[in-house]
Amino acid sequence: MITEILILALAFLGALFILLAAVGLVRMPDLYLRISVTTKAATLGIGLLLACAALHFNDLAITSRVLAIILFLLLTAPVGAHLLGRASYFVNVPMWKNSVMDDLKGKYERGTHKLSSEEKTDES
Amino acid sequence: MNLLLTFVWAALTGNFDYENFLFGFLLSFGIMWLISRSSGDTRYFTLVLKVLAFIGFFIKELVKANLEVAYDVITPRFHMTPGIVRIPLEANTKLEITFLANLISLTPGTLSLDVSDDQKVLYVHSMYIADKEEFIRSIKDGFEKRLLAILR
Amino acid sequence: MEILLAIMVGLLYAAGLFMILRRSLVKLIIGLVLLGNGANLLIFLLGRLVKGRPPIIPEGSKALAGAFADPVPQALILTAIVISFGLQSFAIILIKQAYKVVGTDDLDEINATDEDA
Amino acid sequence: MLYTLLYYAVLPMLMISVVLAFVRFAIGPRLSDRVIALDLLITIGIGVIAVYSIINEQPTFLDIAMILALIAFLSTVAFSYYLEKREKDDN
Amino acid sequence: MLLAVLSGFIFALGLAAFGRRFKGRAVVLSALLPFGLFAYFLSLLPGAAAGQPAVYRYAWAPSLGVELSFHADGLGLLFALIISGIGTLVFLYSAEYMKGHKYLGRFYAYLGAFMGAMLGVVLSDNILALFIFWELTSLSSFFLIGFKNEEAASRRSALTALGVTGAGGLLLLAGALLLVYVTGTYSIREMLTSGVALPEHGLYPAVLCLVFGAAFTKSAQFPFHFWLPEAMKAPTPVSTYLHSATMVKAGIYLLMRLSPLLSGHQYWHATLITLGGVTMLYAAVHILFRTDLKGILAYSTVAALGILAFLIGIGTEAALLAAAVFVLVHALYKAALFLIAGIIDHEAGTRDVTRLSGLGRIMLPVAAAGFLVAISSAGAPPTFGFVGKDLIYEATLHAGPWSTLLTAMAILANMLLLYGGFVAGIRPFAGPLPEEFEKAHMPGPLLWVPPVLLAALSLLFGLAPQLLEGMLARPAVAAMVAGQPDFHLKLWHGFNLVLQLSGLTLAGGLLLYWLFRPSLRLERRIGRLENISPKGITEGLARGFERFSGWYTHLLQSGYVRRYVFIIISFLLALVSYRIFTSVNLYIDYGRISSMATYEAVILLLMLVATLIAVFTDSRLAAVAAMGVVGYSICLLFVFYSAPDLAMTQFAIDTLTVILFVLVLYRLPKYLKISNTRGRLRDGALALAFGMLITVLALEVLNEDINREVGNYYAEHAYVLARGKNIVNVILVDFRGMDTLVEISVLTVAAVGVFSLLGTGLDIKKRGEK
Amino acid sequence: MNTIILRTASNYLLPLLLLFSVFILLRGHYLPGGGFVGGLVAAIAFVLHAFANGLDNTRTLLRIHPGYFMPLGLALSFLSGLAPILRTGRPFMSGLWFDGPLPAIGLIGSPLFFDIGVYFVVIGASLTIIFTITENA
Amino acid sequence: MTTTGQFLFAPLLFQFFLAVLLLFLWRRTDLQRWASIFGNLTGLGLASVLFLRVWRGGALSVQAGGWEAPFGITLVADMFSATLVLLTSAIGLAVAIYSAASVQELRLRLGYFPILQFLLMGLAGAFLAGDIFNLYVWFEIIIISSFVLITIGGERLQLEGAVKYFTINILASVIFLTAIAILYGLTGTLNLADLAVKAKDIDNQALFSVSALMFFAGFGIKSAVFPLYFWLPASYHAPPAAVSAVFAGLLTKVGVYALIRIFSLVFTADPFIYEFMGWIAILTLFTGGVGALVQNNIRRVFSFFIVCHIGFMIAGLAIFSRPALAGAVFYMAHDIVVKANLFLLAGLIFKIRHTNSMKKLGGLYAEYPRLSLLLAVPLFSLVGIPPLSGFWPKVSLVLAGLEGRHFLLVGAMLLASFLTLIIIARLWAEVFWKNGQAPEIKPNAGYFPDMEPKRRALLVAPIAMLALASLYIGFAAEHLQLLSERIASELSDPASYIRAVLP
Ligand code: NA
Ligand code: NA
Repeated sequence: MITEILILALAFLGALFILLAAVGLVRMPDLYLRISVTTKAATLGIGLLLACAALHFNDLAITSRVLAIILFLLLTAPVGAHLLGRASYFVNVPMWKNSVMDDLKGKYERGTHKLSSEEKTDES
Repeated sequence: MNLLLTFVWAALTGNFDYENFLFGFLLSFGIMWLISRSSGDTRYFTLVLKVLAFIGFFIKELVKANLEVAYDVITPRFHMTPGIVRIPLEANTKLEITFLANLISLTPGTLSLDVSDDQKVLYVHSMYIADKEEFIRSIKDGFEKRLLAILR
Repeated sequence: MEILLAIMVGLLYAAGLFMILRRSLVKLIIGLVLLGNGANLLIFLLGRLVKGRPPIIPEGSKALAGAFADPVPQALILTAIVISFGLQSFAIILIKQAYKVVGTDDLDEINATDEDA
Repeated sequence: MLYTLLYYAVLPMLMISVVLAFVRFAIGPRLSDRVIALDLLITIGIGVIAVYSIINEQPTFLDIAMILALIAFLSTVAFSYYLEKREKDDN
Repeated sequence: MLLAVLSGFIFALGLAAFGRRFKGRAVVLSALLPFGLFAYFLSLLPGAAAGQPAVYRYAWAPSLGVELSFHADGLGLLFALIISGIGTLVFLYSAEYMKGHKYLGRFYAYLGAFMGAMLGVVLSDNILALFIFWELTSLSSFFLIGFKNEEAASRRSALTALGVTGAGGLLLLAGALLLVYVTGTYSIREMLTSGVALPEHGLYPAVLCLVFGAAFTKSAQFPFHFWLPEAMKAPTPVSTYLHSATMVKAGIYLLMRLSPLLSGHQYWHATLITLGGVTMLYAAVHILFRTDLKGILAYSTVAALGILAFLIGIGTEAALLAAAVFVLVHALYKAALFLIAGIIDHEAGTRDVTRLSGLGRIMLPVAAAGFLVAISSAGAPPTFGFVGKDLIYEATLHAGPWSTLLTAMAILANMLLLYGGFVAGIRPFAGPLPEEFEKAHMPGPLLWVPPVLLAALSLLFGLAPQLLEGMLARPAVAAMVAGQPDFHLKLWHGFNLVLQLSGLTLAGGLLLYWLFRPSLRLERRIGRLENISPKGITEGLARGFERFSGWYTHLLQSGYVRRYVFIIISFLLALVSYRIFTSVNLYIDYGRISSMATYEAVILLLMLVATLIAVFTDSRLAAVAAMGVVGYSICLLFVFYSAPDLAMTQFAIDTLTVILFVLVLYRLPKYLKISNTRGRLRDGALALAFGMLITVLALEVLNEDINREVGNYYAEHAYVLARGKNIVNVILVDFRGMDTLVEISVLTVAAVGVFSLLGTGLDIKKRGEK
Repeated sequence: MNTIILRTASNYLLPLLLLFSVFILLRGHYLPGGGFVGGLVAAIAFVLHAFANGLDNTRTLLRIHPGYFMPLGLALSFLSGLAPILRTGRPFMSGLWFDGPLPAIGLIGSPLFFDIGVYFVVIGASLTIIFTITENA
Repeated sequence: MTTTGQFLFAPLLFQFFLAVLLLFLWRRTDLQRWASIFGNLTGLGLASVLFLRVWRGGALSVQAGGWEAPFGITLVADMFSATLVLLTSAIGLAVAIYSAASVQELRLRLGYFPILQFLLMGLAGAFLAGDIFNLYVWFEIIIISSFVLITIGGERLQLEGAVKYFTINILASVIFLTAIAILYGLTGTLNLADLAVKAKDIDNQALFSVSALMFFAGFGIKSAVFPLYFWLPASYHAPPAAVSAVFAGLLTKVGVYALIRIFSLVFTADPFIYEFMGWIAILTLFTGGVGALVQNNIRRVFSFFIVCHIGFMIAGLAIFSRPALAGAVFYMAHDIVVKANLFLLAGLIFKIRHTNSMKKLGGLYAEYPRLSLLLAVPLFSLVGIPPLSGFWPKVSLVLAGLEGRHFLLVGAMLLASFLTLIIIARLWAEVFWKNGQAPEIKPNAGYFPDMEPKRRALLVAPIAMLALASLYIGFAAEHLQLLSERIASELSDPASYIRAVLP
């Protein structure tokens, strides 16, 4: 009974985080913000839902499988977010109009995508 | 690494028998042999356990930040001040940088965009940059410091 | 459910066909992919739908009893999926190469082979 | 109770998320938006499968979730590759 | 007898192999072959006359009804003797005429094959075998007419001849098979004796049309005659052999042979009399307008063929006798005239009758022969032609109600034939010798002996027609009529009406010869009518058909794939919907429909919208991503409906496909805005209709019970016998492992294909750089 | 793509995915999985590696051209089908099992080898296709 | 399971073995040549043994994996299948020899021989399949191999042709798969013999015959009947001659085979279908013939002839009497040999003159008299000049048509024969008779005149071999007719087939 309540609570929470990510995805004004919001919220939500399954089946094999999935997600989700954000920056996906700064501007070498670490480069 | 993979194998099959471990060991040995030829450094996962511990800490952070963002998402007006920030790095190995960057990405509201080619600077997109210096410090003192403590 | 799925299958066929009837090579291939999906779903549908009962013999028993999904259509679809993958990859390369050699994505300009020379 | 609540509360929430994510997918406006939406869709799919496996008492479905988790990220990689490469070649 | 018929082919094959050594004396000796055949057929005559003809049977393809069964009765032997006899002379003649020709071996090979084919036609009892040989005559004549194949005109006339006779041949095939179907036998003899009253049969008109079609084309009856004058492009020996004496008579032979079976109905008689009559008059008049020796002879041949058809149409015993005799008469004099024309051409270098004269001073024997055969063709006594013509008038006079008209037609035709014979056989030799021909000289004996021989025979048979009576004429006629024919062949019948008509013919013909001069002007004048002549009309039709073909082909084979797809799907749609709406009882059995959960509805909705996006978006990448969503939705459906393996595979493959697209797409251009609204609407309508069809089909199938025998067997035996628990996997690797083995081969080939397709690109690039 | 984050991650993902692919392959006879999916996952692992490290590095890693996996797999499947004919004279592709299960792998029989053949063909084919495209793209 | 049944695997597995072997020999193109030639020779031997066994002992069947029908996959060799497998092997050998001499080294290095072998394996498999889904799978290997072969070398013309070939053939596969879905949904079985048995028990016969129409459309595209043929003239002239020869000889025949098989075994109840097929045959005969009339490229002429002459086989199926089926089968055998040879011939002409345009060709007779006579054999066999091979089946077909009172169909057959006659005669006149010019000399172009005698012989040998085969068919027509009649009687009595499969 207690596990059942625990499962329900976790499941509910997980679904809520996912819903949050989805709402964020729709509402956020620019791409980088959308990436920011979704990747983590969803990862957390999924983690919780999977944990429910592990609790429910209460089987070592399944628990280890769930752990493996979570591990994969933690490993891949941020990398995917990073790749997409970076690529989007290359193709000039604009930032929200209220953004306060862009330290990355002008740091990429055109064509090769070499990124410099200089604090101040020629601003244009 | 080999042991880790063996462990993962056992976990996957859900069978911690002696034979299964042996088979998993042989299998991951084979895979390691296949792979290690290309990448030079072999100083991997001796710190596996520390990493797992760190993950525990991280989940706490994750939930906290999530709530923060959730508030902004749900409320009708946006309170955010987003932007891209240049963060100089103390971490210098690839593994350290990758870990740091991924953890930053996983934390809500921040996203690692890229690492400079000389591996000295990390560019991060963040939702809340009230004060740039303050933000940089929170990253360096929070994540980077803890992470390096574990990894070094 | 069957009715809606049948309509969906019909729609996939329609969409695939419509894409094939366009002039762009890329659309042609997308159309073929959609058609293939439609055909697979059709096999699935006509093998009759059974919810939540995969054809896997549970641990401890020697045969499957009660209601279970028909494994035959599943095996057929699996084969068909893999085959379509092979064909589609080849198709994708074909359009790439055709574009490179012929210089157009416009199917209407690929008609030299029907002209007598 | 577990079944009912999962079925009538959790699953619908996930479905609303699916719809929302898909709205982003449909309106775009850029490819990147679609990719991130796609990524979220798959992630939600993992969740749906997890819930579904509990509802139907079929742990085997978690294996599918595992495959999804492993591979989903690859399409994101591919699309990023595309964006970057295309931009590079344009210059 | 098999050897006799096939010897021509064997000879031809031998020449094909050793053609290079075929020159000099060997050529002359080759005439021994037809001569031997001639002798052999002569030896068969007594048997035929005694009513016990030689028979030979060889079952070639009995299950197809084809036997090589030969039957040497009087009619067959009459033709066989003409074929081998004239063949002997033509072989000899050609040895000189074609001397030194580069492809002499080839020429003789064709001739030999032709002779064999012709013998096969006239001796075969099996109607399909007859057809086979018939087609072979067409084919060998194609090669003979086109022998001077470097000349475009020669090739064209070979094609014309093959076209006309080939079409006729196909009609013969149909006709022969229809006869087989109606009479139930392949043997002509059995058909004749089967007692089937064909004229009363419902298919009689069809049979008649087909047989006439075959005979008229082969025997150059109006309006199919035009190929024959064209065929004069062939070397003269060929014209002699094929286009006067033998091949053109194949149609006549066919009519004669089938006459007992098919005659008796007015369709038969009226058609033959009318068309034969028209042919003989039309061609006879044409003689007047020709200046080329061979042209004149060609038209006079057509006219003679018309007379033959006309006689067969009359169909009385007298008429058939006249026809049989006239076949021989004509063969003798016309072959001689052609040979003479060849000599003139050879020696004087021209065949223009307006220029030729006086050659008799140089080549007296030839002139004598010419004179003899000319009067034979004129039907003047004491030649064989006179006998023939008398029989013709005898036949027309007793032809029933129309006899006066028919006789008049025959007289007119004969007058013109006389004119033609004189122009060709006498005119070039009479009168003064112009300067241009002074260098001409007497030809070698191989050239002049054959016509002289033929002329001598014309004279001999004229003086003593009874020589032929018992051995040849009577058995020949016997083959065409019921009962024993009763007649006597004589030169002199007494001073009767027939004789008076002969006199009239001679007088009229001679008058024409004196008064009328062939001229180029006239020839040109008739040339202007070419467009409305049968030849012109046929060529026009052929051109029209070709234009139509081009239009029709390009209409369908437009080069646009999407149009092909459109047609194919429209076809399928029309076909299947016609069947569904006419025969399937449409309904939905709601008892079999399962309820639907909201989440499924959401997934379906997702799929729907994603599909629409994939179709209508302007961005290719968005389309690819949408396609991905469709695939992932399907994957979820598979999860819901108990197909975990499918879900996994679908997902993995969908991802790989998206990757592939993405990797390739960035090299491709953006979508072009090219389709118009109307086209989209039309395609959309078709696509939707097709989709609906599939939906309807699916729903109807779902109304039925499915037999789960196979699936249940697997469920029961997967673990016990195949030792696996995941039944889908067990099916893949065990129960239906064959499929999988082929499937991985498909994958391999696809991969190799990708490799080689792009590999070529690399190689081409490298080559370009170098 | 020139990003150390991806490159580093992929170095860990590759062995993980490969391991996982073998896992999926071997359990296919009992639970969802099998040669197809296993092969696809393995292929995807290498593709990911290639995305991150460049094709040449992945090539060096594989040492042989992935194309050779195909005839190898085909031959394996073929032989496993042929074995029953040679051993017992039963028809092509009849199941031929060793007695008693082997630890960790389960029952060994010709269908298993058949599935392994499938696994290799799928790897070989997918990689050949994707690598060829990548190097020509 | 008797050992004779087991033998059924031999030709098929040998083809597979050879294909894999050739893949292993990837870089050794010199070895591939010989492996392919000797392998196909062996294959021909195995196919002959199979043929003889079936001839003596009747239909054979074997269950892959030993699972009894309808649970496993059945392979069946009745006389029809065995004959076609034999012909496939013969064409395979001819093409292997021809390819060894003619296909460019570049193409060989891209896997030409292995793919060709996979194609031949697919063909043999399709002829032996006793299971409708297994048939689909064999079709797919045929399709994919033919895609690869049609594009191998990657020239513009090839790619353009491939796009059309590809699109429409995939469409055909989808239709085929759709039809299988419906069939399985109705009957729950895939085994052909089992389907034949269960066909009678289906309540909704109307729906069943609708699925038959879907099969007709799917196979109709493969067999290139009107109005589904467009892809064929658009693509068959594009690949190397050796490839076109296999395509021309065998690919469309697989479609015809499938049509004959299912419409004599499974879907026999609906007279509408046969009536409908009659019209299709008429239009196919007409459209193909008319199309060939207006072509100038000889390979395109032959392509349209493929379409045209498929009409004869469909006509035989439409009449559906025993003699008609015999005619169709006979025509099929004749057509396989002759069409393959014609495309080899076109390739040879190209090697000699470097063009396939009738306008530009000429003078072959003067220059190569003996070769010309050899080439005349397939040309005039195609026409059906008696007693060459094309003539005999027409006798059966026309007679059967008359007996069934399909007069329009007979008319169409005669018209098609006439058009064939005219077109081939004109082709002969243009290509062989007309004065020709030698082509401009391009160095290293791999010309026939420049070839060493051994290569020449390799090039001409398969043509001669196939010409001999068609001469044999023509002059010993009785043999093939007896065979065709036996096949026809087996086809019109499905019980024997069913007995061979279901115990
Ligand atoms: Na095909
Ligand atoms: Na084909």
